[in-house]
Amino acid sequence: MDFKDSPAQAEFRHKVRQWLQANAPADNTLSRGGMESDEAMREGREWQARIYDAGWACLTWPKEYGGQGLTAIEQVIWSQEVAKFSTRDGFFAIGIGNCGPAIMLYGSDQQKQSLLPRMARADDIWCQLFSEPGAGSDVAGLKTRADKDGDSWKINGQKIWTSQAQYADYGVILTRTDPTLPKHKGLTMFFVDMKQPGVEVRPIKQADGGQAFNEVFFNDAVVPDVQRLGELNGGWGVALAVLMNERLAIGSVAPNGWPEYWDMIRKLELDGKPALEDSEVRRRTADWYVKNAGLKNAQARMLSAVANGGVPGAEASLGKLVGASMCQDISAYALDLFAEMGVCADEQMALMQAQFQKAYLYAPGLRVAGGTDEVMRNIIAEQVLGLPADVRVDKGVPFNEIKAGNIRQ
Amino acid sequence: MDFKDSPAQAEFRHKVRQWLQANAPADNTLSRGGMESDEAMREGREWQARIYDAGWACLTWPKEYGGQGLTAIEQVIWSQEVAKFSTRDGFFAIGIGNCGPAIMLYGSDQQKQSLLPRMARADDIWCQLFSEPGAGSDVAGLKTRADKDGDSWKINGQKIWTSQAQYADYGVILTRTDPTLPKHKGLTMFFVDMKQPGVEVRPIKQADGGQAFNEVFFNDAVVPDVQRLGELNGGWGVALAVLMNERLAIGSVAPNGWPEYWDMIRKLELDGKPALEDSEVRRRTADWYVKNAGLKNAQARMLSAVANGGVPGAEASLGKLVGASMCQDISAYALDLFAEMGVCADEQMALMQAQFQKAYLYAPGLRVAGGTDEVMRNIIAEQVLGLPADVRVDKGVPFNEIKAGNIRQ
Amino acid sequence: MNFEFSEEQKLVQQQARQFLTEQSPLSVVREVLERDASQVRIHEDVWQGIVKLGWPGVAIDEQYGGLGMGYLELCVLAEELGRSLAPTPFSSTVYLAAEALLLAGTEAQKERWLPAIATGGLVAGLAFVEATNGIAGQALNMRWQDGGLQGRKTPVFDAEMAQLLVVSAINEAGEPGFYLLETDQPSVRCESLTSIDPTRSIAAVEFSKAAADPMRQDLDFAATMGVIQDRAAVLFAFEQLGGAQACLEMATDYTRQRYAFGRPIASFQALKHKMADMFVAIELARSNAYYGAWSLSTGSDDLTEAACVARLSASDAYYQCSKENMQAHGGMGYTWELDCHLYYRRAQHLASVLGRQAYWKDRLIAEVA
Amino acid sequence: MNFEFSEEQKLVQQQARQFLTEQSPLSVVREVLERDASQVRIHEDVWQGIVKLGWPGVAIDEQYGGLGMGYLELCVLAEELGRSLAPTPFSSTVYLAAEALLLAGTEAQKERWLPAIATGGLVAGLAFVEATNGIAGQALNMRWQDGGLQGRKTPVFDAEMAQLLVVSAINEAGEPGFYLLETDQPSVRCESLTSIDPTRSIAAVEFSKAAADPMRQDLDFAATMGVIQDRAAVLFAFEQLGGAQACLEMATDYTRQRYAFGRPIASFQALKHKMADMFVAIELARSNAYYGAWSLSTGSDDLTEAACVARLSASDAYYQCSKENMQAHGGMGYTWELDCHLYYRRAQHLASVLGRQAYWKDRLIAEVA
Repeated sequence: MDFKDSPAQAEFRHKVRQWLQANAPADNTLSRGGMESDEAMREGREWQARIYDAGWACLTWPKEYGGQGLTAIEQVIWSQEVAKFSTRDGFFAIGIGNCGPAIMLYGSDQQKQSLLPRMARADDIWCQLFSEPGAGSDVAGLKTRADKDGDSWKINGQKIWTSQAQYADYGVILTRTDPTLPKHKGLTMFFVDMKQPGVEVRPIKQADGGQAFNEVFFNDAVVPDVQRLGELNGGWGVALAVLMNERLAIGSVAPNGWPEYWDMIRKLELDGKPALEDSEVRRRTADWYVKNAGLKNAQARMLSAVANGGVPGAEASLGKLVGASMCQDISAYALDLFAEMGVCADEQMALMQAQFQKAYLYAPGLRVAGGTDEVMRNIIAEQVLGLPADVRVDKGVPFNEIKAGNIRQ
Repeated sequence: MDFKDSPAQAEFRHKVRQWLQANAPADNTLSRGGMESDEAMREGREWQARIYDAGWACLTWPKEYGGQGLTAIEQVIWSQEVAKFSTRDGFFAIGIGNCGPAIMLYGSDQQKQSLLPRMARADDIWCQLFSEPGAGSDVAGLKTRADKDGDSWKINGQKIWTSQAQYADYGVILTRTDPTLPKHKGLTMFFVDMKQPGVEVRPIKQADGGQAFNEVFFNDAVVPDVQRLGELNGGWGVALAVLMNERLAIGSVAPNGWPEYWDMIRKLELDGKPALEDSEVRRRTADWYVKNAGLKNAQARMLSAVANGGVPGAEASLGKLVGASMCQDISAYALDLFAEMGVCADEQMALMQAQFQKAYLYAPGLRVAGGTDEVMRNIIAEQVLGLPADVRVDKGVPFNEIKAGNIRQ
Repeated sequence: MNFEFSEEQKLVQQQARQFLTEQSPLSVVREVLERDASQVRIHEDVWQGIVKLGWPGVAIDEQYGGLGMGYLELCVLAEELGRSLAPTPFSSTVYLAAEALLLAGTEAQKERWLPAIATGGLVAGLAFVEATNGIAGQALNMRWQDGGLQGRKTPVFDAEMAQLLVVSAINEAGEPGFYLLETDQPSVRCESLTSIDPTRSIAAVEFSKAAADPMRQDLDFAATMGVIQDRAAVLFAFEQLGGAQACLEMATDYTRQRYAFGRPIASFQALKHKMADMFVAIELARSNAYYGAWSLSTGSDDLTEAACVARLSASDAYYQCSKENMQAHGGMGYTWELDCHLYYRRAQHLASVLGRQAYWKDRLIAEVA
Repeated sequence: MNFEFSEEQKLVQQQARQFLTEQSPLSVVREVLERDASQVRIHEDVWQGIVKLGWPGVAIDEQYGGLGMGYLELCVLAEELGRSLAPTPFSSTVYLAAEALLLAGTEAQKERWLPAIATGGLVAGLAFVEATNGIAGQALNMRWQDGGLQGRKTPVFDAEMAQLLVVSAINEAGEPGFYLLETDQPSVRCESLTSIDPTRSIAAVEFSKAAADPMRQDLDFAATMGVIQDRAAVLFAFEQLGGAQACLEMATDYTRQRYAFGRPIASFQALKHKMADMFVAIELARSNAYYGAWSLSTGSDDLTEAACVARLSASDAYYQCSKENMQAHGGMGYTWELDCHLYYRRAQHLASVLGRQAYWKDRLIAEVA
């Protein structure tokens, strides 16, 4: 065991650090907006173009598609170093992290050359259109149709939980092209111009009041067949490639509420004494310290595996599964410690700028985004532990004979 | 709301109390043996005969079968009062509580008259033979066969988890009489003479070292057809009647470790100070206090419903579901508080005569006896909340085509 | 031997449910939720309807203008109010202020104010908490001197509408006591705060030599404060119970009707058992709340024990049920459009409204050990 | 950047697993379990095999007769010992006594005793605990006076076989210190006790003016005690990890092969998700244990933090996995005949062997806050 870089890794890290120090934006030059602000998006595009031009974007991609042909370890080093700066990288995670690799696997040469470098430079923003109101955990139960019309397809239906749809130039969309086939068999993947007629984006207001996601409605939106990714009715394989990357991306950044809590609990006083002098508070804090350490060290093991050329498997689900509930419980506990003031969500008045009140409200979203707790446990049970799948009553049944979504009784 | 007895109830309670004070054995006249000792069994039989002769046995049974024709409320009052004395009633819970009611529902008049009064007086001890090594949660997956042989049946197979089998005169036994029918359809209930040839009882050693249960082996044990309870291949209905009573009996006495813990924690010192001065210990204790109060008050609500003529439903599962895990966790916590001495199970040396070490070891049994935690949650979900059943792949399939029990792969 | 509400009480409950279903459906709650910062977080029509039905006076003696029915009736109303999430100042006025008046008011104060609460639609509240101190906090900074109150209380629930506040303060001798204050004076300044549950009203209230009446002087302050808290804890427990029960019903309804993988999602054990656990939590909380109701209604001397137990299990049950109801609704449960978050917000509101869990746990053990 | 064991270390682990699978299968563990009260709870053949392989000396410097391989190798051995439940005095001798000697022994004591541990099969242990005091307890009653030890230590692990004990005691000036004692003297009386895990040996040891050698006098007693505990905590965490992992494997194997309702019971979400949660607990514990191993092996100054974290998550994971493994086995899991209870017992043994969880939590926060 050794946490130190190899000489080559150390040199790479040194270069990254030097470049970032010279080029990364200072925190005070950035707008206050989060993922929902136009200004932040503009800053993000500028940043991405700058790193692309300097040769730091998409490090593991082949050079011909805008990358640097490096290995995962350089990507890890870049991620570790860039995390120390206030840059805006989140906007492109789905495009570069999920859509790009899928296009690389399933796109034609022409598609790859025309799409990927523009994606890498954030000239084009991409989004991902899989989930539907009636198809969440059961993604393959989707109903959005693509019907052949000469050399084109007409898309009709509704997608949901689409991040960045309001900014996106393109989206990869999973559609049903043959509803008489069993549900995983009749799906086809396309990429679609998000600015074209027949595509309407509406923001979704979340339970916490935020609007990070969208619904996207398709009404006779036309897609030429050359924008198909992979085989006709072979879309499920493409989707799995995208979803695997989604899980990995999500596994690596799972928020768990700990840094904020640890910062708070060392300052908090209860009845005039430091909170940590109370043995219940102290030991509960220790419980979370240990859990957070486990998550941090598990992450280090995963990165270490990547550094050694491995690919993390379904165990990457763990960070998000554990982190989401931890975030919920730790926020609720913090609010309880604040006594009556726990209800006060006023940024000026509430302790710690109301961040625990906010976390209490967004934590339920963490428990479903990118796969519910229940889906995550299924993935671990089946893909890591090799346990048998659930009984599948829809197996082999034509899709149009399966009950799906909300059915009033 | 009123916790007081009605005048009639108060009078009945008064009579019970008077009789018990005059007749119940003093603690020091009893042997030290538990449910596994012959001496305790003899004392139990004597006690049951005494209450039968005085007219206190099986209060809700019709007079003609040895009861008193009273209502559930008198039974509740009796149970509350008798619980204050050190009597030995546990031996007959399965016979009187489960087998008796089933015989009353499904037995012929002749069976009822010949069997029930002797059961009520503990002239005959009864046991219940349902579970098998390959059929636990899935009781109906049992394989013990009864094959017709003239006017009799020959029973072959193995039963398990049979309490009191070593003392029992009779047992009710669920057998498979037609393996070509779907699994719930081909079952028939009999009662069987436990002392006859072809019946062999072997004690099971439990994980905690105790021996409260038995395996019972049947090798060509002959049962005349007149000992059939209910219809041929109608045994599942009879079994449900028995199992319902089992659940109720179990729901009412679920141990949860609390009385022992509460007794202990008020005496325990940690580092020279009362343990309850430590806020973590105090608040964890409060958590269990609250849970125990919930169980106690839920039990009071159930008794109150019975007193008002109602029948408690599947929610009776709650006490045993909650109590079993609570018992396990509270024991583990107590052992932790004892620090290194937590491992010492020596009755002379360990704190509180090692009762928490013992509880730690028997608690896993509570979580499976009378239905696992998982079965209990299924029962609550389906029978109380009306949620749909699990997908049943064995539904309607001939029993002999269903995989069951342990299958090496 | 009876541990259930009577038929008459169940009838009161039924009528309450019907009224609230009609007059305060979730669309009304949502209307308050969506109000902008300048508007009061209370639904006036619902509140007036409740006043007309006489609910605020249900447990107030007839001599003070109430219906004199008793606490059990108030408990069943509380359960229905909790289930409906009705945005009214009922709890502050009835569970808190009216009880504080009954316990700490002089005869003259009771005669003047209780009838106004019972039937007059008077909104009242408690101003006990001083930000981080919490109800459990020891140090009071609010001063009573020269016939006026000086200091700041945060948060005060329903302060924006309250005409009357019961305020805790220390006098010049340093002794704590209760004071009765009418808010309609310029020396009382009420600043609305954003709540985690915007369907309820919270504020910071600043008193600048505000005129107020001392309440009874012969009381043990801490003991009286304890009784006020204990009674309120039982009543709030019923609100929490009603909310938790509504969450369980939402979850079972939704998961029965939502299909995935060709089956209703309620047929998956992960969700079935989650809902079974919600049921278990509610049953334990309900049983403890009933014990609290019995203790409250009979004036039993185990009220503190019963109140602690009722409050602790109800807070836990509501948190569990409201968060797992959202989870059972999947992504849709996390939308503003669905109602899951209304309960999740209210669960936190009710968990905080009487101070920290630790306070109640310590109080319980101090009482029973 | 590498957070895994090296190929060489994995080879050591593989060889250890093979040896233990062959020489200490669960039938051997069970043989010890079934011994009567008069017999020692240690399997002599397994222990001698381990000594022959040089495992006790794996982390002991070559100058003291060890293999000098290091702590990482000891960690992988510990994981395998935990997985196999091997009934030997390895942990007392190696994790505890050898480390105490290294830290607190005089040069002469180290030269005399460490080679005997490393290769000679010497069994040693710690006698630190005085019943309810716990390792965390402040008050020591054991006295060192007139060149002898006077007092009682309970429980002492592996005392029945131990030839050498490191004993904590206070001298006539009231200062605590460490003393080295050979048990082969009439003034040391060892009374075997029944353990919750009868495959491990515990005893009460009475010292009546027993001859003993003072260890280093120049040490900070509390700090040295802390380092002994921290090192042992990491090593025990690997034993716990091995045991927890074995439980998960038993559970997945059994539930895949056990059919009910026409399906393998592992296909029911209640069990699938239970096992997923076991996996999660183990992964967190494993990651923390690796951090502990790294810290231990590099002499990093965050050893206390790493040790607390490793111990706490390993104890939790083993409890969870051993009890849920029993549960996954249903009624059969509760029989003496199946091996589930062996792990469940050992989980409690290992959770208790270094004192209360609260001690480690307090130690962690004191270190990092």
